Amino acid sequence: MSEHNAIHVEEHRDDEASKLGMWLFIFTELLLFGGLFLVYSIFRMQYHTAFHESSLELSVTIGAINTIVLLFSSMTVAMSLTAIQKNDQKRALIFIGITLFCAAVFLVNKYFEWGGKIHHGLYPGSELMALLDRGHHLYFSLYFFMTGLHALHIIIGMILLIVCLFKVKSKNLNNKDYVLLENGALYWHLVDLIWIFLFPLMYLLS
Amino acid sequence: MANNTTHTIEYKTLSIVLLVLMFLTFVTIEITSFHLGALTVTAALLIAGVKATIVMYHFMHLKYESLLLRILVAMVFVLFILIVVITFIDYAFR
Amino acid sequence: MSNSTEKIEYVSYLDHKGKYKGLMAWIMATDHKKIGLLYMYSIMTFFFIGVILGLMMKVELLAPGETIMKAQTYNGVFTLHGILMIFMVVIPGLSATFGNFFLPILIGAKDVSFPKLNRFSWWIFIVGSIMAVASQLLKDGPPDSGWTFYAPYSTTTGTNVIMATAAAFVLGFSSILTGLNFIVTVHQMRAPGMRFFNMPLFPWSLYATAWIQLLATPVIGITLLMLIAERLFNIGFFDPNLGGDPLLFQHLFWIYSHPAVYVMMLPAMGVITEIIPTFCQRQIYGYKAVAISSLAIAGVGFLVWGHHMYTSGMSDEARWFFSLLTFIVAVPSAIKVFNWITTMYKGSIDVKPPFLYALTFIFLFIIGGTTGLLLGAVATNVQVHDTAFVVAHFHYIIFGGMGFAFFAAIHYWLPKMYGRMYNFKIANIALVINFIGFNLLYFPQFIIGIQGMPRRYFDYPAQFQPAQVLSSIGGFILVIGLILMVYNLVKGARSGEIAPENPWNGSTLEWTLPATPSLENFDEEPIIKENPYDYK
Amino acid sequence: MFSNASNFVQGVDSAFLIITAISVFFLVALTGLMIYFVVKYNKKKAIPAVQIKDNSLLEITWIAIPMILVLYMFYIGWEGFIPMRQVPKDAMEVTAIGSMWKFEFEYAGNKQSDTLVVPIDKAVKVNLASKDVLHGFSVPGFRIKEDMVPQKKNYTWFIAGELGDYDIYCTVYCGLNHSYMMSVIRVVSQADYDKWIKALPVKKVDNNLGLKVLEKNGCIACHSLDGSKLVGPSFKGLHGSTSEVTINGVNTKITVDSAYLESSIYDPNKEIVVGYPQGVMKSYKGIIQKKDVELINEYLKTLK
Ligand code: HEA
Ligand code: HEA
Ligand code: HEC
Ligand code: CUA
Ligand SMILES: [Cu+2]
Repeated sequence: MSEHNAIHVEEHRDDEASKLGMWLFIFTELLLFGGLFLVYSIFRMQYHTAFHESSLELSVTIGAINTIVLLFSSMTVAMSLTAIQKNDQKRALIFIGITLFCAAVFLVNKYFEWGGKIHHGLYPGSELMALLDRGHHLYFSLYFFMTGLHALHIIIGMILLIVCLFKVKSKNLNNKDYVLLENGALYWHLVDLIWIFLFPLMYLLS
Repeated sequence: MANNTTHTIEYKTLSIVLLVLMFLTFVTIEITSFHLGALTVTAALLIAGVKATIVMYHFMHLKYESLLLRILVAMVFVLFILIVVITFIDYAFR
Repeated sequence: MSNSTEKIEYVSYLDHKGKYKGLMAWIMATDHKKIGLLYMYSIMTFFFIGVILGLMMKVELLAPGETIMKAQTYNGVFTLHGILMIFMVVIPGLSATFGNFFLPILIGAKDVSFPKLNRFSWWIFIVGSIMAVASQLLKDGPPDSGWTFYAPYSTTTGTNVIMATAAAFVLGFSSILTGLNFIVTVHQMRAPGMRFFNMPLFPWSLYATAWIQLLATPVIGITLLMLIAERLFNIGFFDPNLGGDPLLFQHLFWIYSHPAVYVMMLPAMGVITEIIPTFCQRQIYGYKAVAISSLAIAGVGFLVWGHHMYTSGMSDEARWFFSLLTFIVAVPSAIKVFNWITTMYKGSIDVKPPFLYALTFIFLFIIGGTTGLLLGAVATNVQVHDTAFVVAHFHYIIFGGMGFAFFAAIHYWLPKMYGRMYNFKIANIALVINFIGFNLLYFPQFIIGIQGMPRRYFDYPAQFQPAQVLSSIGGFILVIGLILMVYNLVKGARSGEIAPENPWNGSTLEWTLPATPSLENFDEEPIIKENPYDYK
Repeated sequence: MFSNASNFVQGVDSAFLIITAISVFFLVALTGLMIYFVVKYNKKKAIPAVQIKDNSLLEITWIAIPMILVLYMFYIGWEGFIPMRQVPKDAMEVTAIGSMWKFEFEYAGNKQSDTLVVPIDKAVKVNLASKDVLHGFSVPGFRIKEDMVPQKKNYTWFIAGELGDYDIYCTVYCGLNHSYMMSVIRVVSQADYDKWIKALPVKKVDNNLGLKVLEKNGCIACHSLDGSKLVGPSFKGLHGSTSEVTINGVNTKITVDSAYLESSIYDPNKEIVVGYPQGVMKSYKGIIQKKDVELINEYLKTLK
């Protein structure tokens, strides 16, 4: 980037704009999952009992643990922002670290949950799936699709937060300029928001 | 242009919010163990809605954002609900 | 390098020297004006390919039976034609080209809010386009599902549907980012003192459009992802033989694709709303009504998607509900037409090419729109659904509407974009040829549509031949007109007369700038006036 | 004024006429006004433009009038449509089955025909079904159209009012030969109808399980059982014969055995039969189970 161009861009540093942009991006993510929730609710209405039965196959305990982990990480990431605003670099690092750790725990949990299913031959495209009746088939397809997409978002969120972590370390992210962390945190809360709906729909409503 | 206008939220507030959220999660799990049919679904979704609102309001600092942004967020949810309801006009009467 | 000299000395954005040279200077550009031009060149290229495909279909349809291609080829051709024209030409069409170029200028800003994101959206637009073209060349053969990708045919055909859907997904992402950028720009970058209701109406329509892009596109994104997953893993969301529901696919598809037609139309209306007042030397009649009807179209437009599915087996309740909403969304369009025409009342009308293109737009748009009403009424829709009538409807409204608005916009803003002027006489002759060719091409399709000729037919019963031949002749006349027009524009842009700052005596902000704006548009902060049509 | 081909023509055509009339009125009036303004207020006349103020009354009028008009259009459109969903109780039932790329009509008593023959002046309910993908059942002469959706019960009905033949088109794009998917409705007198239906033979049912699999998956659309060449090679005598195929651009001869069959079904683009297009047949991996492939195999052996 030429010096001139750099000025051209940086002149417009506008945190309000970045934050609004992030919110708008979150809107699109909400509607992305919204489409899936629509599909879910329609199939749930049509195959009521099958959905009911299939959801019994999921472990509420794992789901509940993951919910708590995510809620907790949402809080810690919010706290890291508080810390940065108070110019408390060390605490900010710790809080981001905890958040990332929670994310990892979530993924490990998910790994075991999926692993169990796959081990039993239950995964999209498997022979077992093809033998299931329509309702069960759809439930598990949706389960893999929705949680899979959600896990992908967790990974994206983690990458964002790791970038923040390094920037905090190098003091590029400080109490004067922390919009990146703000946006990373917003994105992380989005992941949490979606899980808040996924959890009761997938695990609980049986 | 105003930069760094975000309100600082105290650690304590955030912790309390977390406790409330945990409590609501617990309530959802308990409620869904009663089988009340459609009522359970409604209750679970309502609580999820409340939780989502709390997350947005406090964790996502919506409480301190402009009225405009709050309206926009509400608009997105209303739009989504409208789309779902209208789709159900087809499915519910088929 | 110090920035201060630049601020004082005027350098046209076209001559501005950055770090990169040659082609790279364009690819790496973050200037909204250059990105607008990049979009324009790429869209023109795709339009050219799409037009050739359209003409191939017309040649094939000259006579019943096989004339120049096989059925499978024909199916591939209309699919690519549709994908190209919809996702790569008309959806980015006006907003990414003229929107990019003029939105910041019209609101008194130096650039969009996120210039790099803007450049990035163009990059992925190109990536998506390359993918769409690649889907033709890969091993399994060109996709043949139609641009609507209806399941379960699209999930079972052996062709490259995955590549085509992935391309549409990427193109959608580009569209979302453009929309996001524009919304933030309108909220944050308006010149100090400019409130929402001091904005000209083109930015208003872009703003409404951007919301549709932002909120509707993710729905098709997820739908296409599900389609891809379904093909890869036989999941069965949409294939009834695996337990899914093909109507659900149609719902999801049109939840996006109906609002998308307003992504095409709203900016077109915005352009017309700029052109008419300029050439009538009048202020737009009913400023607020036009601004609000843009928002109304965007809002209600989200809720009418089911009118593409009247015969699909939806519940009867849904059929009347969607029909009712469809009719309601037509009213704001009517309001705009009335406002445009009233603006001409007691004006001082200067009949120049952009204005003539705008009038042609209104004429064709009324035909396209009112045939939309015939499609929106359930009983008549049952008769003409999925026939050539629908094909005629949307070509009238997309090509006749949005396409002619695009042409009007080029003729209007070319002097500002290149600082040169084209030949008026040739422009007018080209318009007349276009007008004749266009109507000859598509009007016969209304007739055979009413008689029952289905769309997407490679072959047809002999009774439809006379109309098809007329239609094909119209196609060739139209080619002549368009080639003439493009020749005139290209020649004008490269070596036309040097244009004055304000050739049309226009009264919006862009005409206060030098014939080609400088890199940052406004070397001094513009003074914002209460009335957006008061800059003279 | 309107033809009496079916009981819906009047409702649909009058809606069509009214909406068209309103549209043409607006088109002509607005275009006329545009041209008039261009001439009257032309710049050449050198009369300076007058800035007129917004007039709320005017604006409300032109919101209200189109509103009323569109509501009226909605109403007549709906009025014309309602009867299409109200099948009389005593209607005769026929099932129309769409499959790639033909229509079949099943009458009571397990009789099957490829044209739809119906008696005049009698209500006929057509149940719509599809074996593979979406198809459309469109009879322009009767003003009816409804999609044929697999696994879903759609229907349409009509009372034919005039003797004659009426085209049926498939209106939903369904692949290669979509444009050849046509049939006719033949409206005849009650007496002729009775004669015809009596002469129609009862359909033979072949209960071979392999054939069932072929039918269920729509293979028959492209592969004939009688040796005729459709989209793909015929199944007749296929098993045990030698087939010339292209593998990665190299031509070789292959004996058709169960292993080859399986690979043709699961990975059809691997070996392309010479003289046939590539990419037309999709892979049935995950759709047809191994044991069903076995059934197909057994069935093909019997097709000499
Ligand atoms: C730019 C794109 C665009 C726009 C703006 C529109 C605008 C409208 N469209 Fe169109 N439409 C398409 C693009 C577009 N359409 C495409 C691409 C398809 C086919 C997709 C496919 O299947 O491949 C389609 C298909 C389509 C269908 C489905 C057809 C079928 O498959 O059965 C319907 C049905 O209701 C419909 C209706 C309408 C209506 C009511 C409007 C209205 O918004 C029109 C409003 C305008 C006016 C009304 C004219 C101006 C007003 C006046 C002159 C005053 C007089 C008017 C009154 C008294 C009200 N359209
Ligand atoms: C923007 C949208 C757009 C545009 C502009 C066009 C343009 C054309 N279309 Fe369209 N068409 C669609 C969108 C569009 N189409 C869509 C969405 C479908 C549905 C696909 C589906 O069913 O899935 C469709 C389907 C469709 C069909 C129906 C296929 C079927 O159902 O069987 C036909 C049939 O004739 C057709 C013909 C044409 C022709 C002849 C043109 C001609 O192009 C118009 C004539 C124009 C010219 C002749 C221009 C010549 C100009 C030059 C040569 C110079 C240009 C150079 C530069 C710009 C640099 N199109
Ligand atoms: C859309 C058309 C289509 C459908 C449906 C279809 N096929 Fe095919 N099939 C083809 C074509 C075309 C070929 C030749 C090209 C090739 O080998 O891929 C072919 C080739 C074959 C061959 C190899 C024939 C030979 O002579 O070597 C077999 C076996 C076969 N198909 C079985 C099936 C079965 C079983 C089904 C249904 C489950 C089926 N096909 C469905 C089009 C189709
Ligand atoms: Cu069957 Cu088209
Ligand atoms: Cu639509």
